[in-house]
Amino acid sequence: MSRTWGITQAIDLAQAHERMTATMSIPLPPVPKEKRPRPVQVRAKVVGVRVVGAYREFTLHAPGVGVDAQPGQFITLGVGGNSSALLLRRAFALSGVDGDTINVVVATHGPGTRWICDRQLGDVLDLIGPLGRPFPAPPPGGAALLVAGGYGAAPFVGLAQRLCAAGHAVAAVLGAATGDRLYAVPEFPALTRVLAVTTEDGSAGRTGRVTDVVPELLPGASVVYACGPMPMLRAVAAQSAAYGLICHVSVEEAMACGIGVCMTCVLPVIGDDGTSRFLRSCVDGPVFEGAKVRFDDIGRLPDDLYGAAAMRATR
Amino acid sequence: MSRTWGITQAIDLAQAHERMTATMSIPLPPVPKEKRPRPVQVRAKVVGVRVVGAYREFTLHAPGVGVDAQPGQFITLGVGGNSSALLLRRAFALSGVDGDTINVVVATHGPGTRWICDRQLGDVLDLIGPLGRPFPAPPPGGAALLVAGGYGAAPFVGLAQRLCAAGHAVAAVLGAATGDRLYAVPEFPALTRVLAVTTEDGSAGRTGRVTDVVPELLPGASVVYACGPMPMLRAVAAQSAAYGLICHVSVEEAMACGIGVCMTCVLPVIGDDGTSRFLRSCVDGPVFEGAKVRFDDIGRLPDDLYGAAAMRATR
Amino acid sequence: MTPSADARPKAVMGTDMRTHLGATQIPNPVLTASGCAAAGRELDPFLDLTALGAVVTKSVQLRARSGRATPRMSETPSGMLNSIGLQGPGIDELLRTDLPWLAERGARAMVSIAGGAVEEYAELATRLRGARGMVALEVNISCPNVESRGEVFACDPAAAWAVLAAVRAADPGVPVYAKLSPDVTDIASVARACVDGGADGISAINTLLGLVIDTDTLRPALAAVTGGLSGPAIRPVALRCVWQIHRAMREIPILGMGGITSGADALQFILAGASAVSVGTAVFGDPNAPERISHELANALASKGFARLSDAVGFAHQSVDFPA
Amino acid sequence: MTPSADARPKAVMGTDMRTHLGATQIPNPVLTASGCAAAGRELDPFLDLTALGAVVTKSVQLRARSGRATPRMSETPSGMLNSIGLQGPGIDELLRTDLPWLAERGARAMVSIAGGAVEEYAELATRLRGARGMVALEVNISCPNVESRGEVFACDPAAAWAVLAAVRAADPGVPVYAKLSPDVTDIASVARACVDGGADGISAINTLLGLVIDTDTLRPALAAVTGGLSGPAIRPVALRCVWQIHRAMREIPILGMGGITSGADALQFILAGASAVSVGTAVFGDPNAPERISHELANALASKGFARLSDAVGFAHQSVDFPA
Ligand SMILES: Cc1cc2nc3c(=O)[nH]c(=O)nc-3n(C[C@H](O)[C@H](O)[C@H](O)COP(=O)(O)OP(=O)(O)OC[C@H]3O[C@@H](n4cnc5c(N)ncnc54)[C@H](O)[C@@H]3O)c2cc1C
Ligand SMILES: Cc1cc2nc3c(=O)[nH]c(=O)nc-3n(C[C@H](O)[C@H](O)[C@H](O)COP(=O)(O)OP(=O)(O)OC[C@H]3O[C@@H](n4cnc5c(N)ncnc54)[C@H](O)[C@@H]3O)c2cc1C
Ligand SMILES: Cc1cc2nc3c(=O)[nH]c(=O)nc-3n(C[C@H](O)[C@H](O)[C@H](O)COP(=O)(O)O)c2cc1C
Ligand SMILES: Cc1cc2nc3c(=O)[nH]c(=O)nc-3n(C[C@H](O)[C@H](O)[C@H](O)COP(=O)(O)O)c2cc1C
Ligand code: FES
Ligand code: FES
Repeated sequence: MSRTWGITQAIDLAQAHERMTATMSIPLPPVPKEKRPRPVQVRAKVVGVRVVGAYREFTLHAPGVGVDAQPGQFITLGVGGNSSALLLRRAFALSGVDGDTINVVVATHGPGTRWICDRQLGDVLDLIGPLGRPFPAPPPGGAALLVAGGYGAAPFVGLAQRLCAAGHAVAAVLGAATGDRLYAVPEFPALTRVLAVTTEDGSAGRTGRVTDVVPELLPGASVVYACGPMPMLRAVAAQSAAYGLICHVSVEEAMACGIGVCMTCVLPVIGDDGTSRFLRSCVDGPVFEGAKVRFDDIGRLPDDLYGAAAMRATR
Repeated sequence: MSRTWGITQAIDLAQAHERMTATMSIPLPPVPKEKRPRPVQVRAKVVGVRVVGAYREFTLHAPGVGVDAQPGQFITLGVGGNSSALLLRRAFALSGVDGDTINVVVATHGPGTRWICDRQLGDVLDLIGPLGRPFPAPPPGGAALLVAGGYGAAPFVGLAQRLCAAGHAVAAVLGAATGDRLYAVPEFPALTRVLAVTTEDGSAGRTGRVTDVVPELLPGASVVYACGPMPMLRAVAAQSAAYGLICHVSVEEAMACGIGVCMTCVLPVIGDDGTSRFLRSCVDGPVFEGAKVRFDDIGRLPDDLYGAAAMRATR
Repeated sequence: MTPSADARPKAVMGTDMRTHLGATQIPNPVLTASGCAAAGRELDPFLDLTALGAVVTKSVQLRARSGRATPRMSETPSGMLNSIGLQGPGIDELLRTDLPWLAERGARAMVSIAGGAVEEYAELATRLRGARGMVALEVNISCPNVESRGEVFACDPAAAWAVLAAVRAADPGVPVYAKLSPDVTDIASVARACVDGGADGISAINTLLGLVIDTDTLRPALAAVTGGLSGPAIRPVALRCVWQIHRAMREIPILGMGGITSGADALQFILAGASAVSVGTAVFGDPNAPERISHELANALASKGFARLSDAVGFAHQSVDFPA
Repeated sequence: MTPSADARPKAVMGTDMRTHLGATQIPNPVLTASGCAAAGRELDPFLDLTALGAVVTKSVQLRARSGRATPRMSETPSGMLNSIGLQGPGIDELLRTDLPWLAERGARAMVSIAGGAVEEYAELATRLRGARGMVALEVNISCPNVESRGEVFACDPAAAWAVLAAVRAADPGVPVYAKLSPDVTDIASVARACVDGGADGISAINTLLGLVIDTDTLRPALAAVTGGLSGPAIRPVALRCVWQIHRAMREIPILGMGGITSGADALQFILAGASAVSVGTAVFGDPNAPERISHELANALASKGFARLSDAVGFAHQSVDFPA
């Protein structure tokens, strides 16, 4: 199978879509559990900038990053240049890979993303990737429901392409507060059997939230993928669980390092042994099984967490 | 007399030069002692960028700054933009004023000047000026010798123009380590009776230092003006004093505020009452009478300095 | 009433920004910081001095002081190191020129005093009694105590107590703030000693002792070797100090400072427990900063639904059940 | 010989970068900082772990610790605030997986230990005795002493002494460094207590206690309220601490850290008195930083004419006749 995914493949995907509707079952390659793709640190050149609603989409020449990269993984960028007061890197989902170029979509949030959005063609960025664990494959032949909030759609373009190519049926719900905060809507019709768009202000698609639509689409799905704000992930995970489906969520925790050395990005996750631990979302995630994430306990220190007893002694 | 000085006046100055050689005596307006021109803080737009050897010359649209500004005064620029780790403004001599635009010439030194030199046409800078006290007028009819090291020539273009216009004879020595660190050499022939250029590496003009040439030109002068690195100022002040001439030096002390509130930029100066004090180079200078500056004691705390006794108690 | 996190009105027309320095009411909680505005005059072209809470004057001593040798300054990441050494002409000159000038303009002065011995502080307070335009005293105790191995007053609760008690005795009426150093193991205990001594309020914080080495000359960048670190770099430390002092003595007003460059920064100090703030190093980058920051702070408070500044003082403590 | 400022040779081919941790020689003075490199493994893709002076492992305790609730991090101007709470699986896991992994690779480990009571430190040192690949112990005493009102060991010379004496008794042979907190009135006296207790060297500094308030939620940005401030913002404070400790005890080796992001920064620490340095927060911005910084430091030393790193240790003190 092709080592790249993304932009230039869009053309072949209409065919893939046809195959998909025939529910062929070509499983995705298994996610390597022990040997993560080795991240590389490169100087990446801006080779494309595109305004997409409220976002900016950057195409970066980042040699070696795309190799082995899979949907759900992310990259980090150094921000602010020399003599900047901003020390930490910023994380962005890979929204496309094509040989040595990659795509990210950036929403302006604070000073770091503002700085990135000011970059021009030809500027060079310090980039590390691919990072984190990708979305796992669906069960053989299973239909997938993708649920995105805002720029949470970024990793789903590639995921939908891969799923289509592997013969899985795909449905998608893309939602945002306002129409200009939707992403990649034009790419999805070719990749999905069902596509629903929601905005809270009704400026595009149905007025409402993705969670208003999800229940309608769960019956046709055998697995759910969700990417967006934490409250949305929690709601979609709950809806999926109530329907008996596995939901893979891609979380967005504040990260200081992005590579697993600092322990800032943890959240409480139930392990296979039934014990809950604080897992690092940068290396153990950002994709987790929704039912394993203890959403209620994010921001708390539950008593039954592995190692919580030792904390009480020194408080 | 015209309220502006600088670039567009250069044409009229050939005539002024003729008048000058006739040693007419139109005194410069007296430097206001009590009421400094009120500095203004403006958003200044880059309307011109020119590479001059190793330097960059910026023309800035800075409404209100040029009014009343006089040669020897300076401006400060905020650097680094939002989210910069650089808090302090950077000081630059006014090298030209033309209505609402001003000129500065910037040498790359550290991160702040590097950032400035990266600015492009249309960029906007936070600018305060005019600041400091200008060069005093020469004695009526007196001939002036201007001595500059590197970008120290910046305030002298305007000064020479004014002096010419006021009928003073002008001679100038412009020196630098290398030819690409000379500034404004082409402007001076029209303004000066004698022009000497020196470089330490011999890449332009005479090989050597300005101080090799100054003794030759002191006999024709009735006042000396010097701007450049501290060791040069000290040497030229000493040469002038030995010859019995007043030498006005424009010093370059590290400044945190540039407006007189922080006390970082002081140097020991002998007052009219004979008492030495630490004076602020930003508001009491940057121009001082060379013989009053205690060059040997810069970086020291001389025992006889006003208020030095109180320091010993708390050390 | 303090708005709750949920039912907070989303916009308030004109938050009431009045606050107090001790018993004295001031119209604006934003002041300059001592040593960062001289005696105010140089800032006149850049802002309306009379609109500020007060101009906090550069710490004055009995005698004229030359200050230290240069270099006195080194820029550091998001901060600066300084060792001015309290250069200034002394109390006579302040009384003769600076305070009358401020009073004539209608600007309020909080006068910062400094000394090497307890009696010097007392004499300064005596000399300043009833000075026109003075609304409060700030007692800078981050000075070496020349009678005690040069240890800084603010590093020793007993010495800090002695200074504040002497100042209080010298002028029983004036609002007195003790200005603390962060370079101590337990700042709350020093604050308590100052209040016990007679301080009405606490100014926090002074600079952190720091050092930079010039890698060209291979020696310390400052002539005085060490200096005081200020600016946004130290803001989290300053906020922690204000937080700890407020937790220790909820009723004591705090003049908060350390790296404030925006209204949002000032709001952090208010929420941590300060009832007024001083703007120091930010003035060097933007001489209009104190005025800009008061507008930004007023807008920030209004947008959070605070009808009165006083409702926001220490508000962040409400959310925390943490022991002190 | 130490080059003089004037007659300093202008270029040296390959400065000798060897230095020591206690009696143990290491080839490179640049180490990672505890808590900023986990146990080294995650940095393997970005640098050559075996070329570093040592990997300083995240402070380990006897038992597994979950660490604190999130948010655990807030970016600050030129710095960051963290409150991880020493998350980690405990000493068994370190001995079972991390140390063998480092040893197999040929990387040196300086093992950081932490505890809530003196005996816990002693037990950790006992457990670690002779561990393969371990070249030194770093004793993180910036932990609350659970037996003494939760006061941090490093804030009390007597408590610091007790910890170091216990560790020394538990393992008389291993090089032991005491890691100090800057949040004290007199860091040199704490350093002296540690050396009296048996420390071979001093690691300075740990983070400064800080606070950030989230002006959206109106509560502290960190779940734990306060956290540790690190990064370039604190570098001048760290350099001052190293300077003071070196002045107090010239013969005691110092592992310097706090905001090092470049070779020039590292050189400042060496000139102030450190014989090795740790790189912490800079790793988050650039995981290759420790390797890059060792190259930059070697070049900087060579260009200043130092034939040996050891000649540069404390060099800046030579220019200063200031009393300590
Ligand atoms: C795995 C992952 C994937 C992401 N993908 C995208 C994407 O495709 N497009 C996009 O626009 N944004 C994405 N984000 C969010 C993006 O990283 C933040 O918006 C950005 O870091 C904010 O930086 P700032 O300086 O603008 O804001 P500030 O709020 O000033 O940032 C301050 C600090 O908080 C951290 N932070 C703040 N908000 C977030 C957040 N939402 N998530 C993580 N860290 C945060 C920053 O990294 C920084 O360290 C992703 C985040 C993660 C963790
Ligand atoms: C009155 C005056 C007029 C000046 N005129 C000019 C001019 O016309 N053209 C020009 O190129 N430069 C001029 N300078 C010097 C210029 O201000 C410095 O080169 C610049 O501030 C260096 O900043 P940096 O960030 O590049 O260097 P850094 O060394 O990183 O600066 C660090 C700090 O030191 C201060 N500093 C460093 N070097 C100097 C210096 N030589 N003088 C003053 N402060 C310094 C900076 O302002 C800053 O606060 C003038 C300085 C003064 C005081
Ligand atoms: C150049 C300079 C001079 C200072 N002088 C004094 C002083 O004379 N008295 C005083 O109490 N504090 C003095 N300070 C400390 C400030 O008032 C303030 O407490 C500290 O700088 C922290 O605030 P900031 O970060 O806003 O500057 C000075 C600070 C600076 C930067
Ligand atoms: C996220 C983080 C975790 C840390 N964990 C520890 C730790 O476990 N043990 C320790 O002694 N120091 C710890 N520190 C402190 C660092 O080792 C170092 O002393 C401090 O951060 C200053 O160095 P820096 O500015 O280079 O980061 C930690 C620092 C950070 C930023
Ligand atoms: S961001 Fe550092 S461990 Fe995840
Ligand atoms: S630079 Fe602040 S007083 Fe001169």
